[in-house]
Amino acid sequence: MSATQVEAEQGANSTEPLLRAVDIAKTYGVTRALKGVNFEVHRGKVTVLFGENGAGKSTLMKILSGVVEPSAGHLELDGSEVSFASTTDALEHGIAIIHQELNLCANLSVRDNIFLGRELLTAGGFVDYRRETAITEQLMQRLEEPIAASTPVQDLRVGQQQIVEIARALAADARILIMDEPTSALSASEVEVLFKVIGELTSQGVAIVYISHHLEEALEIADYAVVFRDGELVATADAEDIDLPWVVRQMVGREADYDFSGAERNFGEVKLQIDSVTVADPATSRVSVNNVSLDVRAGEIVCIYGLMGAGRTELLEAVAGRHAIAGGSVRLAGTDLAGMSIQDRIEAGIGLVPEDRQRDGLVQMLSVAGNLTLASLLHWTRRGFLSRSKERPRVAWAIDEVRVKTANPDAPITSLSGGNQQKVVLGKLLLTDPEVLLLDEPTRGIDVGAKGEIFSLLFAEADKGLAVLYVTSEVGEALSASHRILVMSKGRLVGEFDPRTCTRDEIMEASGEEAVEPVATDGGPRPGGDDSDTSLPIEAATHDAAGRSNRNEEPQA
Amino acid sequence: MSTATTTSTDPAQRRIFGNLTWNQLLTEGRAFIALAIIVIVFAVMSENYLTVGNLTTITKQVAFNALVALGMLFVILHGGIDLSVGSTVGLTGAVAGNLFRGVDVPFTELIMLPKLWVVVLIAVLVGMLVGWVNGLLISRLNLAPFIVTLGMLYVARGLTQVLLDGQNITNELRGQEGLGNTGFLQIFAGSPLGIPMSAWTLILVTIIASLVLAKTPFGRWLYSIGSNERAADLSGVPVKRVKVWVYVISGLCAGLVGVLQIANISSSTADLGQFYELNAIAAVVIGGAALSGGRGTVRGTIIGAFVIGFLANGLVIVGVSPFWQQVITGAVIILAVAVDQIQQIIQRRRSARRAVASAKKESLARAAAAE
Amino acid sequence: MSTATTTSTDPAQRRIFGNLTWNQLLTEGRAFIALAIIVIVFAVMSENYLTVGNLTTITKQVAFNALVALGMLFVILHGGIDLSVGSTVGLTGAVAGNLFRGVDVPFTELIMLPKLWVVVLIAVLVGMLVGWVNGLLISRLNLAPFIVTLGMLYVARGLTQVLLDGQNITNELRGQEGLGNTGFLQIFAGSPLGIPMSAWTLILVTIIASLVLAKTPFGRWLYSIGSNERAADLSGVPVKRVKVWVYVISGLCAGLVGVLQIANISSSTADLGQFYELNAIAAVVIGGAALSGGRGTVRGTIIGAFVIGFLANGLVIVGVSPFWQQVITGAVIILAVAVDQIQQIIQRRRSARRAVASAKKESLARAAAAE
Amino acid sequence: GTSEDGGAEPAPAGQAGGTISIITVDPSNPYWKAEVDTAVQQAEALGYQTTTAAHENEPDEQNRLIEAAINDKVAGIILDPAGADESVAAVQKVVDAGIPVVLVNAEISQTGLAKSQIVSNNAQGATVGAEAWAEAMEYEGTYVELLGKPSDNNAQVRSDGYASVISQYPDLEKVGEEIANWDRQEGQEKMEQLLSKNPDVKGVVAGNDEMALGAINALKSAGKIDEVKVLGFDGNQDAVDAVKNDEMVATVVQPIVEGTTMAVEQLNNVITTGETGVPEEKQALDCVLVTKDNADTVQDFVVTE
Ligand SMILES: Nc1ncnc2c1ncn2[C@@H]1O[C@H](COP(=O)(O)OP(=O)(O)OP(=O)(O)O)[C@@H](O)[C@H]1O
Ligand SMILES: Nc1ncnc2c1ncn2[C@@H]1O[C@H](COP(=O)(O)OP(=O)(O)OP(=O)(O)O)[C@@H](O)[C@H]1O
Ligand SMILES: [Mg+2]
Ligand SMILES: [Mg+2]
Repeated sequence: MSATQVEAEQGANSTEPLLRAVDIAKTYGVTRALKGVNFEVHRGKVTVLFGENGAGKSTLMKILSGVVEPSAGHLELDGSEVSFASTTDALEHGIAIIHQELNLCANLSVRDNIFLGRELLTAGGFVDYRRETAITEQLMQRLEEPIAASTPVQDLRVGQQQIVEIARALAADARILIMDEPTSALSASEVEVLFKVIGELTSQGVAIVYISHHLEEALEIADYAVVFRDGELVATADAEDIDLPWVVRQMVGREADYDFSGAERNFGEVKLQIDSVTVADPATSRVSVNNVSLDVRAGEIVCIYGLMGAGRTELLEAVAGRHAIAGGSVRLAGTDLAGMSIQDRIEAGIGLVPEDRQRDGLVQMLSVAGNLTLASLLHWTRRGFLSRSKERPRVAWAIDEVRVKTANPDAPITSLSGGNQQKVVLGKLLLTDPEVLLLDEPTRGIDVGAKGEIFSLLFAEADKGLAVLYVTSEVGEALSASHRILVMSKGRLVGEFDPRTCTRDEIMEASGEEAVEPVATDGGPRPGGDDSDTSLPIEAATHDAAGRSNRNEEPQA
Repeated sequence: MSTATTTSTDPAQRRIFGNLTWNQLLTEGRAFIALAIIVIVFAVMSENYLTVGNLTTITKQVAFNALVALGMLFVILHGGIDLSVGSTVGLTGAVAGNLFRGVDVPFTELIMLPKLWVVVLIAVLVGMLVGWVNGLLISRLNLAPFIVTLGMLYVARGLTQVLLDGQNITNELRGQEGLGNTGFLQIFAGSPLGIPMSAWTLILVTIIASLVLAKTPFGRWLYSIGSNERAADLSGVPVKRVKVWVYVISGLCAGLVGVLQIANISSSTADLGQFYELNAIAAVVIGGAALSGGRGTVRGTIIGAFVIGFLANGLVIVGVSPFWQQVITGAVIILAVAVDQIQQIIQRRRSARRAVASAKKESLARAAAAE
Repeated sequence: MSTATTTSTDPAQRRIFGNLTWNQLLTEGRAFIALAIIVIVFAVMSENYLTVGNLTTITKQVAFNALVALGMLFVILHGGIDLSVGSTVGLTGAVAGNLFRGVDVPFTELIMLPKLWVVVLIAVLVGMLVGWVNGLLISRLNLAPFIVTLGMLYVARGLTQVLLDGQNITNELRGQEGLGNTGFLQIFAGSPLGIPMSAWTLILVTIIASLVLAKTPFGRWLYSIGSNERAADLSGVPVKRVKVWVYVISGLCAGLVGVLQIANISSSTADLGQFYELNAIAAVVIGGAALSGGRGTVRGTIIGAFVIGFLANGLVIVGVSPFWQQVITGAVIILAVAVDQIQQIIQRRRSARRAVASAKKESLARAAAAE
Repeated sequence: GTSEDGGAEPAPAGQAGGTISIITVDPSNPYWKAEVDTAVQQAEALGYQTTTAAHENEPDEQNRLIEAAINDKVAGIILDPAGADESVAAVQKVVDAGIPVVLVNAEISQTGLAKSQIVSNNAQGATVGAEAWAEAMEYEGTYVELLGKPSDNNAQVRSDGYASVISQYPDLEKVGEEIANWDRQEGQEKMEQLLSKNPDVKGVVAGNDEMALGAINALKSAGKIDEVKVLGFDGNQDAVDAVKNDEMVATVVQPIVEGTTMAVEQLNNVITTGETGVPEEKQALDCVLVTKDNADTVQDFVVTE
């Protein structure tokens, strides 16, 4: 700790970059994830990386932190060339990383996870639990999260797990701290704490590299902004000189804006009727959904906003048939769904796009086509056998409908970028001819362009009579892409809003969240107003055919 | 757009007898290589190896293992394992034997002697019943397949011994004229058209298994469960039902082998089928399946079974001592799966080297352009 | 804030002999319940069951299985499996036996007769070598543990037979005066302080294993690999090295049992150790470990081994017919793991019902307050 | 070094040569090891090449080996069959292929197929063994029995043989029986358990020597070896030594070396002359009782008078 500080003070004013990546290229099979990138990290500054899904941000970070080796190019630390054989190696050079995906051992305690792989030992060669526990507690205090050091990680909610990841990186006392989407599961107040900690770190001279798809949030703390596109670094700027539209323009290559809230419309009859549904977590006997009642009409897009842990996932999963409902009823176009399996419910016309794509959405060993048709196999089964001639046109239709960018329907699903994978999950459910579609955080970890496409698709389907109920944690998204906003807090429905008339503050207040205060860290401009950006600048892809983005016609690199 | 490519080939596991795809060659490559090496080595060492007679012999012997292995393939595809198949073979054999011996009808002095086909049917049903119990325990109570089927291994073997009570059943298998249960040995140990009955059964089961895996929703469901059970569940795949069926299929195959094997050795013995599970698992894995589920083919499994069969036969024909036979068999099992991995590692190195070279070339070009 | 909770207990796997935590009771509960039921049932049925003599007998027999099971625990904790331990027991026994018989020194007419401790050391080292080969194949070539150790099961058993060449080694184990290799049977089949040597070894190994798992980085690494190998790897855990060590430890335990067992039966035979792997796996799983890795304790494993031992002994003492003994053993293995699951399912139902009731009460109260 | 080039042509009738396939039960057991070694030695002395294989008493494995041998076009087969009824079909196959086969150690339930069946008389052996043991027991007391593998006919034959003698003495009371699968370690384990159940047991009859030796170990560590009379079967060297040391009352030597020698000779006769040279197909060799009196004359299954 003190060593880092001294060093920081000595070098605080030097403009010499701490770490340089020179001509870095990385190839995965035929995919060229990085095509010769030059990148710099400066002492005591926050460098923010922007870029669409698959632009190569995480790949570069993995190279900087020793997870993967570059195919070409080299790294320079303090002006001299280095290469990292492993993460441990990188850590010894003072580079720590928080990975985009959670990398925790669920069965181990918070403390064990934080010190995994770099144990503190007693003189006898045993693990020094006492010292580790003390440090863990300090870290948790610093991150303002009341988690006991001995709590098994599996008992924490996702947001808290992400905080453990952050604590682990902090515990490394690194000179360079890389954060790849550290806030995707954090609540606004937790983000605030993180930003405060980042401020402390930079003032001690620690260099931060920060990646987030929450563009506003990232701009808030940026000293330098770097934009990636298709494996190349396309723009670098001082954060003072730029604004949100600039970032979006650089990311997608042109201006974009977006708003779905306009048109007045008449909805059809009630499709989904949820009546005082209660869901209990079987393991802990906590009530995660408490007496929730709501209706969704044909053609209507209803959004549920709430904080992490509000119980939204449980509600959707219970409606989809994954959890038993402890009380209340769910009706689909008048039919009671009680006792129906997931399969029956999909058949009846209601399906769920899950929160965690990799874990619950995709079958990794099947092709794009195999994933698309998985939920609707029985629709084209003739005399017990699958009919290939019936399958092909349906796959083609789905690929076209949800605009999946794939070289080939038989390509492995894993070869697609995150946004396209999400579209496949969506296409899978559209192939079942649903009447009601449930979506849990459909835009999590997806870039701006793909977000716009997914919403324009939903609105287009809604025009044809689909009822949509989706969950989001972004107020902007709720306000700009829904017909009605419901707010959940602690398992209850606590408010209902019309997106055309309500304000951001009203919604956040209802959810029990404080509006994000500008965080005072050293340097960097802060966006002042919070009403100015109620609608995210998402790509102009509205539901008329003419508005279709031409990006889809571009061949895959 | 993408519609142009719709007609391209399906993924590896979707084809039965069509052309091999690259994907298949990769996963089944090790089995092919192993098979080729074994055949060549032994053919060079003994001129009696590649004769029609010996190939028929091998085929007949392989058929038993391959049948069990096909059932095991279904289990392994969903990510499970079935250690009880060997005991199930013994149990179904003992049930069939006992039925030939006659069943005491309760509350009367009568002994019931079921007709031949009834005997076979009941025996196979018992195999399916064992599988059904396995499947229920595994899917409903969420128990580990390894431990459930390990327990069943003991239970079924014990029941076999109880049924046989230390007495092998031999003469009764010939049946009795007038009771309609004769002809068992002639039919099930016979060779219609010169091909042993076990091989006919294998051909039939292979075709059905291929169709089921490639052409039915059940097959798709199975692969999807093996690859990502949670996602399959949320896509409306009836996961629990599929799991139960998988073990029933495995039990069915074991039942068929139980019947065929007692005809083959013309006796029902208490040890019948011991260690069959290990050979079957080895065949499936040598054939390119992943024990974690989601990957594996019928064709690969059959080749895997032939690898083991050709090896075992060759070792006897060449005259390797029984002790060393075991050593070599074990080594070949390991080698067969290692070949594949070593090959992949080499491949990966090579492509990495190629990538570096092309990246270098490119940056040189770029530097030149900048000048 | 969090300081208040500093004194809370460690997670289950971190304690050796301290108080039981709830967590432990849950995972080991089934083993305790099974053990209690077995002891009570048999104690009621036979007065010879709970005698000091019989308990000593059980302890001695359980010690062999428990030693193998402790090695297996390490393997299962990382998410692997070791089917070769039984054959390794046989092989190390045969190596020790051969060393007592004497080793031809190459290029001379001399026969070397190693000293007693050298014999034991070499035998155990051979066990570790087998494990090392398993570990290398599994960690370097990324092969499935099941298939590698299955191959090794055959290889090691074959080598055992080659070494013994159909001859049991019996008299040579007594050693010869003046050569410094006497006393083997006295030491390794003896009972210092009335406790059999195998039990002493078990106590020693239990203590070391507990320390390693609970107090060293190695133990933490092992649990982390079993739970999330990728995360462990990214955290700088030397995953491959840990994996190799895990199999070496398993081989070491098998080697110890090989030496102890040939002393116990005062002979080195070719079949020694057959099926030990199945009993060891059963003990580990009954003791609450997850076959998928990351969960399991030394204490649970020992209890699991005692469940099997008490059961086998009780069945003989009560006089259950040998055929039915197998059926019951299998059923108990399944039941022991099922109990746990059924218990959890009931618990879950009950707590869900309770949660709903409290939620209802709350909303009624709220409605009343609103009025 | 038992094997040579397996691809040799079958020798033309009337002269020694070619390969003899020796199919035995389990050469990792000393008894069958003696059988294999004798057969190999004798056959090679007569100018044959040999291959050896083991079926471990599993009829399906036996079928596999027999079929491989037929395809290998061997000159003749020495077979230790896996079960009397179960092996009929297998032997029939060999006969159909025109290859002479001689059975050794165990018989099959049909005559006219094999050229000779040279069997040790297990039933007779069990009777003489049981007689000697009952006498040592002074015809009274409790005893337990250790049984061989249930799938092996001999387990039942020997058990029945013991029973036929013991049942004549009403004061001999069986208080327990367990299966120990011919295995020494299992024999010891089961005996330890039986001792807990019946601490006062006075005798043990075991289906083979390995199990008996295991039982002796258990008795020794319980300090009861002097009070308990143990009977074995087979004539293992270890067992013979135990008889010398007064740990075992008696065992029964199966004349496996003698029988195998005869088998090879007769097979050679068939190959060279077409006749076995012996009138009877079934030739039963009586087992020899080994007690302390004659234990010194027994060495590796050969009794030298
Ligand atoms: N292990 C891998 N194997 C094959 N391709 C990979 C692998 N990792 C990344 N890629 C590919 O490399 C490209 C860059 O991926 P990367 O994860 O760096 O993108 P990213 O900018 O971090 O995107 P996101 O915002 O979605 O996290 C993508 O096309 C991706 O599919
Ligand atoms: N594994 C778990 N262990 C304990 N509690 C959990 C677990 N998962 C969720 N919970 C709790 O259940 C409640 C509902 O969680 P849920 O994930 O449904 O919330 P959500 O509103 O969907 O939030 P998210 O934005 O994370 O999806 C929360 O209070 C959460 O803390
Ligand atoms: Mg990324
Ligand atoms: Mg959620």
